[in-house]
Amino acid sequence: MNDIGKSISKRKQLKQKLNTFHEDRPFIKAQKMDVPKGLYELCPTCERTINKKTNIKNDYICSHCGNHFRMRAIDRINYIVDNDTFIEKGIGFITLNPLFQKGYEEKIREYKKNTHLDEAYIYGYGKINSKPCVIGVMDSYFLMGSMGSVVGEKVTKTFEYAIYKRLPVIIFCASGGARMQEGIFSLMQMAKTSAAVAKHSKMGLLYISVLTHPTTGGVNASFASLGDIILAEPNALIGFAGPRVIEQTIKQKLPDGFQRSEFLLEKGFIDKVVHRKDLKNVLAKLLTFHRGYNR
Amino acid sequence: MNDIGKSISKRKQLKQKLNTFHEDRPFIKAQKMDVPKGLYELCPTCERTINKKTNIKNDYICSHCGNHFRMRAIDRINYIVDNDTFIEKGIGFITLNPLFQKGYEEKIREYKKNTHLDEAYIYGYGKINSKPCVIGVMDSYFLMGSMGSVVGEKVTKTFEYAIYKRLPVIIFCASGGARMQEGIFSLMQMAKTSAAVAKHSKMGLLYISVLTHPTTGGVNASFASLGDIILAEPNALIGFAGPRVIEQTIKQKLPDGFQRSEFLLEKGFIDKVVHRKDLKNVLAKLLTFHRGYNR
Amino acid sequence: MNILEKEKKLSALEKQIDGLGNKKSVEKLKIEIENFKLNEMTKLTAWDRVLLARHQSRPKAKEFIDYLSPDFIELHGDRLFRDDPSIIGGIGTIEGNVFTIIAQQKGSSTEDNIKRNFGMPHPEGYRKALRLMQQAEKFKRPILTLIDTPGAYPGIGAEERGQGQAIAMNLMEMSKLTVPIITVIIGEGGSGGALAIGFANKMLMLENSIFSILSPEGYASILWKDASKAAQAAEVMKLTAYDLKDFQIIDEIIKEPPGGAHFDKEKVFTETKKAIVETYNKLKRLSGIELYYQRNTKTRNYGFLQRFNYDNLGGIKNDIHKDFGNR
Amino acid sequence: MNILEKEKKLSALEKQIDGLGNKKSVEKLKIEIENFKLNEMTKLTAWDRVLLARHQSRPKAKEFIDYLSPDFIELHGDRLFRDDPSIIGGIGTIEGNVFTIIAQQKGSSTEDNIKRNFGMPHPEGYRKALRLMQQAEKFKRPILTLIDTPGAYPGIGAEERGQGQAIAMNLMEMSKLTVPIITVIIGEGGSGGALAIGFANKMLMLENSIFSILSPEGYASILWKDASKAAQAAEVMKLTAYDLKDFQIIDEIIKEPPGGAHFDKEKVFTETKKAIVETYNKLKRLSGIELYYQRNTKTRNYGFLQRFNYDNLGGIKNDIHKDFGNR
Ligand SMILES: [Zn+2]
Ligand SMILES: [Zn+2]
Repeated sequence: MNDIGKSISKRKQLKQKLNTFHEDRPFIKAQKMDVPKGLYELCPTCERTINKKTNIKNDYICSHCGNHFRMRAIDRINYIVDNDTFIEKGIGFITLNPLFQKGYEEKIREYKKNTHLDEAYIYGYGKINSKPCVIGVMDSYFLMGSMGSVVGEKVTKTFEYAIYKRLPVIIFCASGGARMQEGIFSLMQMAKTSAAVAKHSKMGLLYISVLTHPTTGGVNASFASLGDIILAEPNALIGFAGPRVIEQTIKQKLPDGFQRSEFLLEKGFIDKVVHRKDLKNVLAKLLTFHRGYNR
Repeated sequence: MNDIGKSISKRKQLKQKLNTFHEDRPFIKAQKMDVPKGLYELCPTCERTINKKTNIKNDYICSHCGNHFRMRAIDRINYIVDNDTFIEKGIGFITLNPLFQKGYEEKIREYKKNTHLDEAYIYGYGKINSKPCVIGVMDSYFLMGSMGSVVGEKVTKTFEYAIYKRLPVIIFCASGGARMQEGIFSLMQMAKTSAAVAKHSKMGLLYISVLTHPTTGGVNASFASLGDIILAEPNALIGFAGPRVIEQTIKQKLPDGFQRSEFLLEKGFIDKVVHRKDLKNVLAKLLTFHRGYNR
Repeated sequence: MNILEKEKKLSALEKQIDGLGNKKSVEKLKIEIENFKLNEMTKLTAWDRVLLARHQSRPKAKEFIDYLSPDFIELHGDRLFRDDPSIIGGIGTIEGNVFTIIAQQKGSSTEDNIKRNFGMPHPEGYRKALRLMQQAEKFKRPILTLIDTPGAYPGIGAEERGQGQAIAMNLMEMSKLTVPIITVIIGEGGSGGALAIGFANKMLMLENSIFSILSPEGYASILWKDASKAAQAAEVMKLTAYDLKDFQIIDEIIKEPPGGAHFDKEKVFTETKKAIVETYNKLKRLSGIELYYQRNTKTRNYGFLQRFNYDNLGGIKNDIHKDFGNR
Repeated sequence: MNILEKEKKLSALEKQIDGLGNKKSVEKLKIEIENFKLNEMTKLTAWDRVLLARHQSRPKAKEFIDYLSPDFIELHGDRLFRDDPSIIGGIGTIEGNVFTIIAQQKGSSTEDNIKRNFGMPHPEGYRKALRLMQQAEKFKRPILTLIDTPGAYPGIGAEERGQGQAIAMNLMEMSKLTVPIITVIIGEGGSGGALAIGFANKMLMLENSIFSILSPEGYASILWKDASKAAQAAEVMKLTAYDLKDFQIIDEIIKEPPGGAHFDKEKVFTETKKAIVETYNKLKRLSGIELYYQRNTKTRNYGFLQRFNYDNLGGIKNDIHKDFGNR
């Protein structure tokens, strides 16, 4: 190739890079998780013993009482996204230790191994009943799904990617709140992610937030509460302050059902409580209602 | 004059007409009202007898308990607007009788005579501590200050005139609600006046609503509640449903102070309760804060 | 005999059929019934229409929605204080067009009526409606509202949480929207409570629905100090669809079967759907700014009044001023 | 010896003066006091600053406002549910510039503290703040917020009325504003409750104020299961103005006199005013869109993290993937 040819090819490469927007987009398929160790577990609601394999087959819904167990992010993606359509985005982030917390790095390393995730949140492109969208999922098995710098960055990138692609965003929230270990950086993710939602919303794009058990703290007080439409799984704990902290402050026991999905529906903060079995269909229907304008 | 000259002069006339925007603008000064008949009246709050002349001198504030008596529109203008600056706008409207209500026309004629107004609302250009603005005042002595077609039209014109002049609007509300006698036309004034506020607001102009005793019904549920800043005189009755109707519905007596200015301040619907003696200064200060931008 | 009494007579006549063995007399009675329906049950007074608008069996908003938009998804809450069950809101398609639908819902049973507060919204209901309408604006989605309410609720909570402010805010914000707003009054259209979701580009009315500044009972008791004169009040208030069409307050009347909507719900639903789709097809040709101006121009002209043209008055001006007081 | 103990010692020393008759020993003691102030009361640990930030005598928001803007008019209410006394809002001029001022107010007495809920806002407080900020946007008025709160209030009402939603909404809406927003942390800057009015173009901090994700007590009890280790927690949490300046979370530090702001309030007010006016003078040169971008760019960069550059990784990529799990 002559010099001019080289230059053109270089420019082409550069252009392609700019177009792809994200520096990397490895095509990694989410896979079904291994069955966790131990054959049986206890349902926290009806307190009956359940066979884990049955429970997995039943989409982590208690066959006795309908309790919705927490779901791992990868399971959630497999459950909600059409087969072979999910493409994970924004990987390769590394969690740092800004406050030099003893043991924090080790903890993260351990969680990484156990959850097969690199942080408490993954997102990517996918289809739901053939409707394309950007899907983000928090994993409460990863350090309580707490939001540190990496989670905040990835949530922000979720909306940025969706803006670039002019796609709706669906985020499954599950979080104990802020990542204490990252101090003020964790707090500032609330502002950062909320601003990202604002930008996405300004483009006239749809954002559906799905609140699963539990959605509390800094996640609750930022992007989780900012969906155009906010859905919730039944009986999920949803609130800013944790129930134990409230009980300590007001020095009395909280009423049954306080801060649960159904309670918040009544209080006007949730659009609809949706059973997990119906979730995919409801999401697909809502996506259809928002594909292009009808005038 | 030749033909061309005529044509030019005609065009000039036309242009002038367009520029004046309102078909008429007679310069009529509001005048001090006559002293009403009878020397004494009873204060409804402290139930003491008051000399009417003293009361007028004291700006219709009870010297015993500070109760703010209702004020006639013309007195209000004299009280709040700088001397010789008020120019009434939008006069010449005639109230009609769309439902052919027996006695309605006579009633209106009588009120016109007694109040020296042609309807329950007057507005015009004026200055408050030298700050120019458009001022509207309702008169609750005119058929309870109820809003029919003419009041709605004049309130709407208030905002339109202010848009044309790029001026802030101050309206003193005092109304028993809708003008029943005009039926549906009265109801539709709520939409009409609210839309007028919206247009004025869109231009970035200030609207201060001053709620005086009483501000209820359709006026409360339209322009009265839409001020950028909402002030209220002390102890004014403010609400949508009247207290008697509520008591009949819920079959119990209402608590003391319910639907009064101070109550609504606490409930978050009023920016500030202002004593009549301070009103002019507070309004002037607020106007100063909004004259032109400071960036 | 008012329409409810006629309805009773009708069902009495219909019961008689069962008792008759003779084929000929059955035939005769059937003709009589048919004539009664067509002649007696179509001549309605304003008060008859009030009674029909409030009829227990009259189809409620939810039934309309079920028919109009089978894929409707209800969305809840004002995101501020409470979800008000007296107002239903959500998204659904009507003949392939996605609509935001907002409706006042009366209860279908006593229990349901208590939950729905007899179709009388609290402030949080209006605020939910506003939230969903602003969402429709974001997604450039047309809005359909169905009105069926006795009015705002005169209660402590409703006042404490500022129902006047909530209604006013809805009117102001609805005036700003740039999507088509179609309103159908399906039953009672009572005062500010109705208007709060009725600031529309086109306002349709079922033939026997009503729309008024307050109830005939309230009108009679305030103006005549006698609530029992409600029937009389209804006649003078001009609250029927025909009166309001004459006044150009509403745009179209949707016909009902003889005896009222509950005699043939399916038919009423079909007619309503047809009217909505036709209206929408006209409106969708307009741009956002055109829709905005159309709605606001229409509203700007509401009123029944007269004004002197000063330019033409000449010397009379001064006389008028004298008449009008000492200005 | 923490700063409060030092303060006690100081006042004990000062009291000794009165007891001394000898002029020379008075002189000597005065020098000793001065040295104690300069040497002992300026070397502050993070925990000392926590104690100062919460000091009973520390100037509260209202005192700042009185000094900064003598013509301040307070405006009340969220127009939805309640006026929250723990947040003060209104309009006033600062050196001739009209500002919308919003501040968290702790009580000055026990009674006042109960009324102000110890500076912990309820959702209606955040919503009032948002209403006033959006009003400022309408009138293109700069916004000054003063932060002094232990945090959001963990109570039933606050949760019922959606404090999480209220905080989130403030953050989202503040990100959209095109007017200058200046925030000064004057005491405690506790968690989401502080951030809800702190999404600013420029964030200033008094030297002995703090800003953190939660209280040191909470931190110690959650991470170390021992609330009594609060002082230790304060040291690791990086919650002082100096730490946050290093992290580029805040933009400027406003100095305090030795011993804390309450030793010379006038001075602190003057310094604060100077800092605000200087900051505003810089910001007012920017256009609305520039202010919007500046605020959002700054926020976009918050975070402490690292990312692989895949393009440079070559074959290592696959290894990483293996490491990261069986994907
Ligand atoms: Zn179970
Ligand atoms: Zn008195």
